[in-house]
Amino acid sequence: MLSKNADRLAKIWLWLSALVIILVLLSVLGYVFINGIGAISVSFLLDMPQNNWREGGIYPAIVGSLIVVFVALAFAAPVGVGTAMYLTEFRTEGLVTRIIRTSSDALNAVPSIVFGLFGLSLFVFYLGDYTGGPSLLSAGLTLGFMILPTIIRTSEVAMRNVPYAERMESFGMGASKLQTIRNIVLPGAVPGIATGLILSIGRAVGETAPIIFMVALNPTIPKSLFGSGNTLTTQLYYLSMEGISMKVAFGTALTLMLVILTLNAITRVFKKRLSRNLRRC
Amino acid sequence: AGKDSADLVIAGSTTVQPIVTRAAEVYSKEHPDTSIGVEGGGSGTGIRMVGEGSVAVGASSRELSSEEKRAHPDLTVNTIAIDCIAIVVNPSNNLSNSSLSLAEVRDIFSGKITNYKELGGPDRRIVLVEREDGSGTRSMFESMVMNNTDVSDAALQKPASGAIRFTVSGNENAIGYLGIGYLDGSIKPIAVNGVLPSEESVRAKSYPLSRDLYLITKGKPSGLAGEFIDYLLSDAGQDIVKEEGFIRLE
Amino acid sequence: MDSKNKIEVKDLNLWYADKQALKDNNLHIKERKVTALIGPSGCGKSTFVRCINRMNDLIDGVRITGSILLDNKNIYDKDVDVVALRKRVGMVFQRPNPFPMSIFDNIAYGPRIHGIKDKDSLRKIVEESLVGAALWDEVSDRLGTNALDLSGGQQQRLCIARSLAVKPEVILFDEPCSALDPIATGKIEDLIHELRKKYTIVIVTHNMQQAARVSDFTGFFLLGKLLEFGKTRDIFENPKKKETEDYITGRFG
Amino acid sequence: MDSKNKIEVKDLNLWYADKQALKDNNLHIKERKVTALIGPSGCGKSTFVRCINRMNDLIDGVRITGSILLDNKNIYDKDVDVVALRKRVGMVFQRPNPFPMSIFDNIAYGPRIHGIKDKDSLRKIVEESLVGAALWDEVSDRLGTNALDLSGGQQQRLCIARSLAVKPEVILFDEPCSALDPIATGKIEDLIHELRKKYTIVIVTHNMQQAARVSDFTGFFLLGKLLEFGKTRDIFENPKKKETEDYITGRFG
Amino acid sequence: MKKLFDQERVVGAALMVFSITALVILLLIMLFILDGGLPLFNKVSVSDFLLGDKWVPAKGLFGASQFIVAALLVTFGAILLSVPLGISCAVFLAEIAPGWAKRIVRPAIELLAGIPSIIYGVFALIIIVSLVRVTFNVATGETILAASIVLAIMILPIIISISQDSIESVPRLYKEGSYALGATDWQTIHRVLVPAAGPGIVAGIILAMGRAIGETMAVVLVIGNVEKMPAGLLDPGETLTSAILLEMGEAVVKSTHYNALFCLGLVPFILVLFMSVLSSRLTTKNKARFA
Ligand SMILES: Nc1ncnc2c1ncn2[C@@H]1O[C@H](COP(=O)(O)OP(=O)(O)OP(=O)(O)O)[C@@H](O)[C@H]1O
Ligand SMILES: Nc1ncnc2c1ncn2[C@@H]1O[C@H](COP(=O)(O)OP(=O)(O)OP(=O)(O)O)[C@@H](O)[C@H]1O
Ligand SMILES: [Mg+2]
Ligand SMILES: [Mg+2]
Repeated sequence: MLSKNADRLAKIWLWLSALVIILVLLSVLGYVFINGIGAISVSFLLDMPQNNWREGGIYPAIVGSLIVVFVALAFAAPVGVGTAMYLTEFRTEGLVTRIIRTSSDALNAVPSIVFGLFGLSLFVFYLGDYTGGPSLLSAGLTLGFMILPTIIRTSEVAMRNVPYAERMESFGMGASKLQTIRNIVLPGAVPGIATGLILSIGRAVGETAPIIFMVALNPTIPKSLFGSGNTLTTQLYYLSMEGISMKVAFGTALTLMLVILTLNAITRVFKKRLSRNLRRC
Repeated sequence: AGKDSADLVIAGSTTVQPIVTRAAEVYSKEHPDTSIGVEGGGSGTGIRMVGEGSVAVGASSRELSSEEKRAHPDLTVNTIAIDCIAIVVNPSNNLSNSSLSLAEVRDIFSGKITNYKELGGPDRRIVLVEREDGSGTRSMFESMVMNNTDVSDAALQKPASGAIRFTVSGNENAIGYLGIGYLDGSIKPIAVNGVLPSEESVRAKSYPLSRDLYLITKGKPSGLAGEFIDYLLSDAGQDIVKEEGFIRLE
Repeated sequence: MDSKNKIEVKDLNLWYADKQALKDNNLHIKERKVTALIGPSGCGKSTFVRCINRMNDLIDGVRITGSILLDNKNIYDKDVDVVALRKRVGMVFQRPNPFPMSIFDNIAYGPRIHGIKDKDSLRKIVEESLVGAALWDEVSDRLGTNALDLSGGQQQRLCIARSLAVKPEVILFDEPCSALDPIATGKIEDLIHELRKKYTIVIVTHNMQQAARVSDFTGFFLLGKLLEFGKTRDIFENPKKKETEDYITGRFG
Repeated sequence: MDSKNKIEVKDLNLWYADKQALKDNNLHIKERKVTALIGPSGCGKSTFVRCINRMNDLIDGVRITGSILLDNKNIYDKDVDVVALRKRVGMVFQRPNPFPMSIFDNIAYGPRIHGIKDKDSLRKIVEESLVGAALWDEVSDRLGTNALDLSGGQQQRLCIARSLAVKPEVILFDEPCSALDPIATGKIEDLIHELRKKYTIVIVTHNMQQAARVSDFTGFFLLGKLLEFGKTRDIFENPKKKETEDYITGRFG
Repeated sequence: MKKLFDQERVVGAALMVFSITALVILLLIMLFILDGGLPLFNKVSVSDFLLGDKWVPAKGLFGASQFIVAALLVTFGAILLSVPLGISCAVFLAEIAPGWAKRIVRPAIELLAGIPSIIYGVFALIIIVSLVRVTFNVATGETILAASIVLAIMILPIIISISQDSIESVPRLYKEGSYALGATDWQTIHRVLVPAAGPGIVAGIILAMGRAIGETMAVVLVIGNVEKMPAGLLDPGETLTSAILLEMGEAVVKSTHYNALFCLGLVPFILVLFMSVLSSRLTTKNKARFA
């Protein structure tokens, strides 16, 4: 039968397509792993670079990445979750919500290199007196702008997933809006919000283009947010582009990858909790 | 940032970066109370940053443009090392055993010569590799070699000398140029007018392609910036210049 | 057997955007009596009870005219604190909606938001409320388990207990037995009997027998209008309007 | 009036995961007769008919024991081609579910997947099927419009036409009139009368009168078990079991 | 008790300020990009910029059409490669995959989405570039094709997850209707499920295109960066974003070159905005149909 054979062939193709994707993933992971594993060790992570990165470790890049992500999140998490809360709890659908949502979507669409141009103009040149110019603060804020829409989106979905009926019950018992938000909406939305935040952390850790004009190879540990520094991604870019040390470059890449893998594993845990919550409702 | 007297940030050209980074590394070890940060961004960004005061020192692999001089008339240019541009090919390319005249180099890069057989080599297309528009290395190459002819628009552009080295070392058809500091076993320099690039040939002025590298300050260098530049100009500093593959100042 | 009017509804009209859902309704609800509201689906019963604790305020585009006096004070006056009103007028929804937390926390939710923090008081209130809702015996040994693991009938009673815990004066039941089997329904009816000693109760129901069994007064709604209102016995034995009779005898709706 | 057994169900049990939904069912369905299945909501009627064309295979965690013989061949045998089985045993669902495509494409869908490509043959089949489903007159001038734009009753008949187009031997109707008004219902009942000349028909219905009107045989399900089965006249006039009588007379469920 | 009410007002007002932030940032970005870019047009006409194909900043030539063409070619190539694979994989996940396979493939795709673009770039620079050079026997493997391949890998997760969602939200009834007529799995998939999910899948593809146009790091490393109009997928090229990344650092700030680079940023900005609007239109329309 013709249709039977077509069915069988199609299924083989569908299985193959999934297999191809797995293979692509494995080859990227494997490639970075095989090339990077030789470089990585505890002292690689915790030592200062020596001799222009040809020896020693990548400690400044790790500190720099942490600071940059911290700044990005310190800006974007409250603003993003707050925006989501405003959209779901304080505003009925209308012109205002449409404008906010559209600008958030538009922001999400801005190419990362455009964020780079913007961050350079705004933070380094225009506000340089306050941000310390090409500082980790400037880089963090640029990334914060970039991840804001993701946080708004995921938090809004998480809050909307808290059943309407639960809010009504709470109001019915004489709870105020703030009490309802604190006791019903936020606890229900936490796994979803957390998943969104972790996703954004991953994005902020992994981005290069927006901060490439402010952060480069820098062997120092900044004393403050206003100091200049180094992140894993920009270090990886310069080490490989300048051809300084491919070994250290791959070690950096593997470190970056392990960070992403870990964040990914954490989101899985949250997602499981999330789906469990939803099933019960 | 640079406001604290013990802190110094140097931003700009990635060519100068290895020297500055190494020097900063050694200098901070000798003066543990100081912290010297090094940022990239490129020559243009570095010059503007010093000009506007967001960093104390800018690194540049080219001289100030007239626009830059007009915008920031108070900038001082401090020469700290000499760089020399090598024309390089893949080690398997037998061009590395011969010598080219400057005119031949120009013809290759302008796209007039497109095949190695025109130079007596095998029948293979030439793949040109150059630096990006605005790069100090590139403008130096263009002014010293190209003599007002344009580099062929078929040339691959790379954001850094290391990337040029990477491409040339991986492609037997490729020819490129880079700072002498980037020479290693994976690529081979070509003799120009019969002379290979080296410290001696540059100093003897027999190798034609060399340029200065600069640190830019606002006014005369002072404070930590001044001390650091003095250190770079000292014997110890110039040793670092040499170790990183560049050429010492006289 | 006449008692004080707890609630007086005057000329109540309600529109959902352009659509009128309640038309010129007037009625009195007596203190410590059970008032049943019956009528075909979509006639506005739920809408009506939701007016009494201003839950309709939460719906976009709702417009209300007329007044509802609770102890002679119009709850639609400007200076009324809606939050405090809802504390006085509790509500049990048609579908039980426990919060996704423990049984204990569900019941303690109301007292907590109204400022009770002391563990012992909370424990006492939870026990009293669960006893009051005839659920204590079934759950006393597992107050820490998630309320969503209870059966439908238990969840319904949990929601009743939850509204008792706030110590309201009036409780509005919107079809509290619609999702329950006869045994659970019986339990809730017994409960209502018990509760009427202390609370003023309004109950919306589809079940004629239930209205007859549990209520003192009955109102019949049709197309957003209270068509007939009176003592339950009168309504069921001597309806004045033809529509009421048709509905009660099942010839209608 | 006795005819051949088209379908024989033997000891059929079905579990949804742990929950048993059908228990030890045995029954015979006669060729070119209409067999009605009645019973309270949730008793397993839909589950039962979905066994006959193995639609339950699509649901995770379903386990089935026993056998169903179609023309003396067990459809649950290993070597049975499920796709071919479903071509022989068509199904019309409770809720009409036209595909989001034109009326023509909806009906031509079945013939096309079974390999008919020729335009003229397709056109002929579509017309025959629509005539057979009493829909031709209403839609013949707009076969290209989207099927989702039809009314509920028209969609229902479209789905019937769609299953006629694959020329099945048996048609399973799962409450085909539940969403229809009396006029549309009447049309579909007339249609079933017509169809029984050529097809074996099984119809699930909540409507006692409908079962009495259209069927030759009737089966009464209760809690997953076929409690009583026989000629429709016998079941409605002389039920043997008390539960059947209660249900038919409306005292139950 | 009245106090609570005020507190609510205060919080509401504070949150409103927060939620305006997204709009403010968007406006700031437009402002700064326009401010950085528009002075170009005092020196160069818009048509010379958009249609010219000579980019020689030193001589004041700022024709960007070759960058635009390269960006479109790269995106087109990436879509061509990833769409068939992505939709197949989405169908696989939604319809065919047994539980265990889903549990492997789904996380793999999420991981693929999480890998930083710079890592893709380094991977592609070494592996894909040589693969292309050897396979097609070209002078250099740094080609538009190589960039398309990396981008295809990077946008696969977007296409897969959005397509899978739309396929899974096709009403069950359609599926059952098809099976009941004796259709095979494949017939049901390609005649009913995929067409019904069509608008959602298209929205996903458009979103992916936007991402591809905007991507920088992975592209700049492998595309060769040649400022010449590319003749095909096996030519090197230079996209809008890679030109910015390459030249921004060295350009003399506030020079015409600098202005021109901002204008290069304006192009993908506008393109991608347009695509995201288009995509969200399609998804909402789709939802309305199924509702
Ligand atoms: N939020 C709303 N927006 C618009 N119309 C509504 C809304 N809620 C209810 N309605 C309409 O108002 C009318 C009354 O609805 P209501 O829920 O009060 O009916 P009900 O008597 O409780 O019916 P049931 O017995 O089915 O629960 C109905 O026609 C309903 O469709
Ligand atoms: N997919 C499923 N998973 C688990 N249980 C199911 C599933 N489908 C049906 N059931 C259960 O099996 C029993 C029989 O369901 P079925 O749909 O066959 O009833 P029915 O007689 O058709 O009822 P109705 O008249 O309401 O359509 C019910 O208790 C139902 O809850
Ligand atoms: Mg109601
Ligand atoms: Mg059913």
